[in-house]
Amino acid sequence: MQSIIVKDVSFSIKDKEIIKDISFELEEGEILAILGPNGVGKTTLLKIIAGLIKPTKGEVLIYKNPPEKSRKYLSYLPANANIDQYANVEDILLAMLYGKDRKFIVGNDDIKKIKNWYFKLLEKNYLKTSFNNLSSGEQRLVLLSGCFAREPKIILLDEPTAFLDITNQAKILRFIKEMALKMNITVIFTMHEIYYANIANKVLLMKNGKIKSYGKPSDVLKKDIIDDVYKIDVLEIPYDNKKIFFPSVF
Amino acid sequence: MQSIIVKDVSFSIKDKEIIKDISFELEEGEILAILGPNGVGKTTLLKIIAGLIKPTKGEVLIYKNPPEKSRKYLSYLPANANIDQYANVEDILLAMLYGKDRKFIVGNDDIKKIKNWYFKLLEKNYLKTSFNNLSSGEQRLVLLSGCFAREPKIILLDEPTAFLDITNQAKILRFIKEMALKMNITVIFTMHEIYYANIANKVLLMKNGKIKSYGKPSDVLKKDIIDDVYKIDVLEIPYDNKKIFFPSVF
Amino acid sequence: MKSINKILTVFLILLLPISFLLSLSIGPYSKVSIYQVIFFILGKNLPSTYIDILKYRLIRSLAALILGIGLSSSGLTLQYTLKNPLADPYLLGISSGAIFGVTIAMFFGYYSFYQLYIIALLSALLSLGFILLISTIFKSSSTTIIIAGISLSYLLNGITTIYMIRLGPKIPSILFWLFGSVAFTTLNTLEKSSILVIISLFFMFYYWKAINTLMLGEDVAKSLGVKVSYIRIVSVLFSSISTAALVAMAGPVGFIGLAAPWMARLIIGSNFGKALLMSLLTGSLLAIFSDILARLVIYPSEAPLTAITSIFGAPVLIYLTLKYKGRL
Amino acid sequence: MKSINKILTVFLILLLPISFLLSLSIGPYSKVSIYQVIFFILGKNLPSTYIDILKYRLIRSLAALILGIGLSSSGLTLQYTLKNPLADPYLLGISSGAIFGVTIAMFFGYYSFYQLYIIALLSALLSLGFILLISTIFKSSSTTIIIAGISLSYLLNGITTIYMIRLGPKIPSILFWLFGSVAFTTLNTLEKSSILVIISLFFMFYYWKAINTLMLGEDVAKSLGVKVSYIRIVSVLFSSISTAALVAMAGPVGFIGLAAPWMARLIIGSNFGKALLMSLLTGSLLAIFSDILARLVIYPSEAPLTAITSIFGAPVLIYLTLKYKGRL
Amino acid sequence: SLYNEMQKEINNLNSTILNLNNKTQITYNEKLSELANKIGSLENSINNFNSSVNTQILSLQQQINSLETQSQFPVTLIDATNTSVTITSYPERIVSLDPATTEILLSINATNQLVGVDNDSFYYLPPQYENELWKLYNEGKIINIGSTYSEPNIELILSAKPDLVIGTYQWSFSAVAQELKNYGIPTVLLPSYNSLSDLYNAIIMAGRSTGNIKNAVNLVESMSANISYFRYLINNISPQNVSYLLWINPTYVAGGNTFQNDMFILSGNNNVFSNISGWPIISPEELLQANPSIIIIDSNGGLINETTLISWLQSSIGNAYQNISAIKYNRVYTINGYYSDYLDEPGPMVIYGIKLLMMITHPSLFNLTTVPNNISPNTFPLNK
Ligand SMILES: Nc1ncnc2c1ncn2[C@@H]1O[C@H](COP(=O)(O)OP(=O)(O)OP(=O)(O)O)[C@@H](O)[C@H]1O
Ligand SMILES: Nc1ncnc2c1ncn2[C@@H]1O[C@H](COP(=O)(O)OP(=O)(O)OP(=O)(O)O)[C@@H](O)[C@H]1O
Ligand SMILES: [Mg+2]
Ligand SMILES: [Mg+2]
Repeated sequence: MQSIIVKDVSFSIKDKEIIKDISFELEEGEILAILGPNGVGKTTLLKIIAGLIKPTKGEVLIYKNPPEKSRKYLSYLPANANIDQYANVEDILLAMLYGKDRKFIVGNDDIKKIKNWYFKLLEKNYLKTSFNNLSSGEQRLVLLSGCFAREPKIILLDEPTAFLDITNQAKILRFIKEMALKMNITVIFTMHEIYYANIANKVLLMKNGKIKSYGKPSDVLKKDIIDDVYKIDVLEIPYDNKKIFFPSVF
Repeated sequence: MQSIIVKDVSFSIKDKEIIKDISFELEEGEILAILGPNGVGKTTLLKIIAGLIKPTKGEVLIYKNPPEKSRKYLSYLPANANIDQYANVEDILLAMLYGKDRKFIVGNDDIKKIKNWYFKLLEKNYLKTSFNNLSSGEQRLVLLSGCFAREPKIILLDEPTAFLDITNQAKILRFIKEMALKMNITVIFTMHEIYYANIANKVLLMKNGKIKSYGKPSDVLKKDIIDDVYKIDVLEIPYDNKKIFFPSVF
Repeated sequence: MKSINKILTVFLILLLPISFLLSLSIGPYSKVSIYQVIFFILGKNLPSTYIDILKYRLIRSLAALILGIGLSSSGLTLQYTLKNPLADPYLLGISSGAIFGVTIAMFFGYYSFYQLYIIALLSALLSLGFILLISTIFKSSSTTIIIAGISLSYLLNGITTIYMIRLGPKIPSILFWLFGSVAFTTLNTLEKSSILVIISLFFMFYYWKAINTLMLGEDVAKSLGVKVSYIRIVSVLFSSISTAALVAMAGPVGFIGLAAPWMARLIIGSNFGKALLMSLLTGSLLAIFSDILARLVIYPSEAPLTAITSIFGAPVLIYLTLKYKGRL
Repeated sequence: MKSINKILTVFLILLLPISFLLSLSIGPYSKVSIYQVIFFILGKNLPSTYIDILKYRLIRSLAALILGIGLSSSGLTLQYTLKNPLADPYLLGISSGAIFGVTIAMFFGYYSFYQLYIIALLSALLSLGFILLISTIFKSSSTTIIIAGISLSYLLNGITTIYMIRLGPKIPSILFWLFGSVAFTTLNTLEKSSILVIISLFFMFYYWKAINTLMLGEDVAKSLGVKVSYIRIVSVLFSSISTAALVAMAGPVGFIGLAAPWMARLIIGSNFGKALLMSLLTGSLLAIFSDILARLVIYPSEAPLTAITSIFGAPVLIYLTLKYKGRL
Repeated sequence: SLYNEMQKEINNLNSTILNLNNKTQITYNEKLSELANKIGSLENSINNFNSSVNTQILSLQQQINSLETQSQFPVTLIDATNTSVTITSYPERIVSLDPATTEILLSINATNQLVGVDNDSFYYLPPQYENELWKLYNEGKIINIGSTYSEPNIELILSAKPDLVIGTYQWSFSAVAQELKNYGIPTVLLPSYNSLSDLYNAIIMAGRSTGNIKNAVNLVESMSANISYFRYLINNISPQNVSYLLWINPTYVAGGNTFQNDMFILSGNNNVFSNISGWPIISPEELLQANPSIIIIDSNGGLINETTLISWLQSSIGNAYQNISAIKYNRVYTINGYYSDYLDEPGPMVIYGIKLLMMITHPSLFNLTTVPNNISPNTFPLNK
């Protein structure tokens, strides 16, 4: 069953075309990695799918509905969240349950749920701490645990691995994979670590606001394509029947 | 000549020890990479070196002065900057020149300087655009160009590669290396990409707020040490007489 | 919530009935005191003057209660939705609208209290209409709404001043509208205003979870299914209706709508629901105690309520601010 | 800066001398009009009464000029350093302090204008002292400073009100201190206040680059070598000194200190230095034109300046806000 | 034209008063005949019991008087806020809400009915009234219900158990009326005085509602007689351009549509600021332009005087101030002592105020050769 359909989506601000003619379809439980250089339009595309901005052309359907109607089934992690800095972690997580929690009251089950997810991702208990007293990585983990706690059918993650250490990166990626497989959740994430895109079922590589290549990771993640998109002579290191791509820094 | 001396630095908030007994010394033109898991105290250490917070014990000397007296020679990139969102890029870059620019007026040479660095890092001209209209990566690049434009003697970068695509990651790392070599600038950066730490002269690996290992990249970046610090069975892929470390995600 | 805060909360809850009892017992007419109140409660017969005084104090106390509840909840709601700690219920020109209407009405010879009550209410709602227009038509950000509101408020005050001068310095006739008081609230206006305040409060609680998500930033809130512009408009709407009803009833009593929400947030933290509940407590206590003091400080005259809320509330607020510095 | 803004800037710069000329030409003493002003400039001999009137209007226009400059620069500085678009020069209780002092002085029988000027100045500076104490001793954040300031301001207003009531029918003499006007500025008070305003302005410009870095957030600003707490205190200090001098000279003329900075920021953008320059222009134009209107709208009476700045300034501000919506 | 209007107004009033008198007369006669019967039978018993005749008659006379007044009740009247107020019986416990009302009540001899007055009545009335109030207060006959300048204290009003509350219409007072209505206390709001006819109306209304209509009518008659006399005096004189300053720097003047404006007209003068209503603030330039030939300053209890005026003018418009006729010809007068109350408090005492103004502005009418600049009860006696 198709969970997300993106049809001919374009978006422009004041004559500036930011993304153009993007179409793809995802089945339930599929993972899509959106890759592309800085400023190519990944975040914009994600926001359009989340229904935060309206495309100037085309449409997005989530389980056959426009995104505005599907938000109960949706979690979205922005790259830079604009959180009230004095709020404490528990309040933030409870607020992130909106629409999936008890109405009007804070239920014990809601608190249980957020605690459960919180402790899956973090070790130390910062639930009563101000959000701005956490380290960058901890902040990301808190927000990710909030996204998961919603038990959504669609998860949209803008650079979920940013600021995370390698252990946490692996943990998050494994969670994503697991949830997609076991609970049939559809996941879209953006990322700059090309190798990680291998956990996805499909990869969408963008160039200049358009789709450069779309397909299975093994089809898209090729040196020539990457060289073209990133305008770089990338290092390709085969490992475990996948490829690690690295820029040359030495 | 020693540019940075960190002596027995500890920092705690309300009895909570965040970092403990950290000491090291850097020569002019050296690059130090601070690594460690999330919440280990990397940002805290960097802020102490930048003089933004006072250590509860120990001291930091920058060219023999306390950090407060050395800020003219110092650039600092925070992990999450708290920039006035309606400010435009040019205003932000000019403001970042503070102390290194003309007093009281905005000199043409100042504008030239920031433009010069801006266009070294970014292609498109967003100088008159609001900062919050830029993509995450573009925002990081703008702030990095501001840090470089100060032409400092010390650069402290908190996760400079976060949100950057691989091309820009490489570009920034090469800039760092180049500036350290050619202009004798001392650089400290934090990062989660272990492989990139190889561009540094020294690596400081933290665990629980303390130094786990300190030395040349080749001495510190070893599987057993990393496994211990990150509590993970890391994948070690030798490449080009260095080692790439990856968490296993499959 | 730390245990110290739990104790504080319980203390404040207990303080409310005590304050109410005090409000019934204390007044310039010293023959009616706590004993008479107790006699009355015990069903003893009292002289009719005593009963009149008790009735008067009861209406007045209820007015203070509803005033405290209404203003602090409105202030809190605006502080959350406009994301500005300086937001108070009068920020967007609601009270200026009411006073404007009343001044013009007086200029054209309307003087009956009840007429003026209705005029104040309607003209306050008219200013609200302007703000809603700006908010919806121009799809405004919080800052735009704030600037438009504050400009409207200054504009109306300006015109009011000019008319006030032309009314001549029959100062007493305007003082009520500059200071505010619950001393003239009648059962009639209390009823009407209470209904509006309670309806507004109902909606604030009804939408509390949506308003609460605004702390996550607009994008995240939207992604959770919150219609951010709608919630902003609803918040402005109901906090202003409540404010309009209260201004019409008791004039522009100040400081409660600013201080009580802050007190609540400082004590209880950032969760909107909890802060809203707490603000009902801080607001009503501030209002009731201030009203008691208003009867006493410049005996035999009544002191203007705003003056007392300020003199009594400001030190409390400064103390809380410095104590819970970390929360700001 | 887009070219449309350049044109606007040039237009505003040209408007300033024109407004000044108008201010000299318009007034109730109709024998002195634009012709006499021109004759005077051309060096013709005029009757001494005419010259006296011109002198009076000159002092008044200069007072409006310095008022506009001082209030808008102070407002802008506070808006930047307290990071709140609602900050205005009176936010921290400076004018409340002045009025408090004046009321108490009147209560004890001091009525000489010059005495009151000095008292207003000193008591305004006293409130400033309190704010600085809070800011330095408690190492306060912007929000703490704002809450402390606003509480102080309410507290003082409250006490003032109580005393005002006790002054009874002598209220008219205080009304000036509630509304503000430049009609009663004398060369003596103008001189003293101007000096303080200009000194403050000098420091604002002296520190403009440091204040400007606050847009980068505290951490980055600090890392650049800006002593953030020091700059915050300096900003509060000088904007308040300037405000105190102006309140003592002309009473609490409102809206300019809030609206003129916004107008400047909307027109010119976020650079503090440019906005500060522009705010001098918007502030002085708003003040001078309002003062001219104040002489005319309820002729032959003087209208309170605040009423006119609001009626005249509010529509301009709302227009600019909607036009440059993206900047907010 | 204002003058003519006033005349008409006064005539109207006089006819109403006559009507009222007639009505009163009729009821009076009815009651009297009833009473006459009683007296007749009483006379018999006096003959029968030939003791303490005089005292009996005296007490009966008192009864007659009170019956006479009570026969006027219930009274229903439309007060200044267009509200119909019914006073069911002769009010014995009256609360006054402001000094102006208190002054009227005292001057129509409702003194013994008063049980409460506002705080300001104790401080802002001419001395004889103030003394009277303080005496009543010290004897515990009246209470202080608080200052009208903030809010009348409802609770204290209730505690005085009034059967009538009277004030001058101001909005917060209409709030008081609304409030007291809920406790069954009739509240009458008298017109506030922008003119003398308002004042007459107020006095009559106060008389009717308190059962002192006769005194009220007498008072109005004597006032209008005085006014007629003043009018006769000023018949042939040319009006002076006067300005009355209530405060200097900021300078408040009496404008048009104020009772002071009326007082100027009735004293044969012309208020230079009559074209703006109320009590406006003016600038020095304004004063120069208006150029009054006489300036009268309210000293506010000795706080300001001519020197204040001149130093204010000089500091702003320099020597140009010398062109103001009043200053040039030394016709600036400062009102001191309780004379201020005559000019500031709109009440029956305005008659003295008008006379005072006349004596200052047209001394020749009173055969005065000089007028001191400092006008006080000591320096410038009113009688003569
Ligand atoms: N409101 C706006 N006004 C003008 N330009 C905008 C606006 N929003 C986004 N852009 C531009 O659109 C482009 C795409 O932005 P987007 O954030 O989608 O990039 P991205 O692919 O997520 O980049 P990154 O990898 O850096 O996060 C950028 O060049 C950005 O400057
Ligand atoms: N003001 C504070 N109050 C309490 N705890 C704090 C405060 N500031 C930092 N911490 C704690 O100190 C620890 C170290 O934080 P720091 O930001 O230095 O970590 P980091 O190594 O930079 O982590 P990351 O990789 O996630 O950026 C964290 O656990 C954080 O929660
Ligand atoms: Mg992005
Ligand atoms: Mg960090």
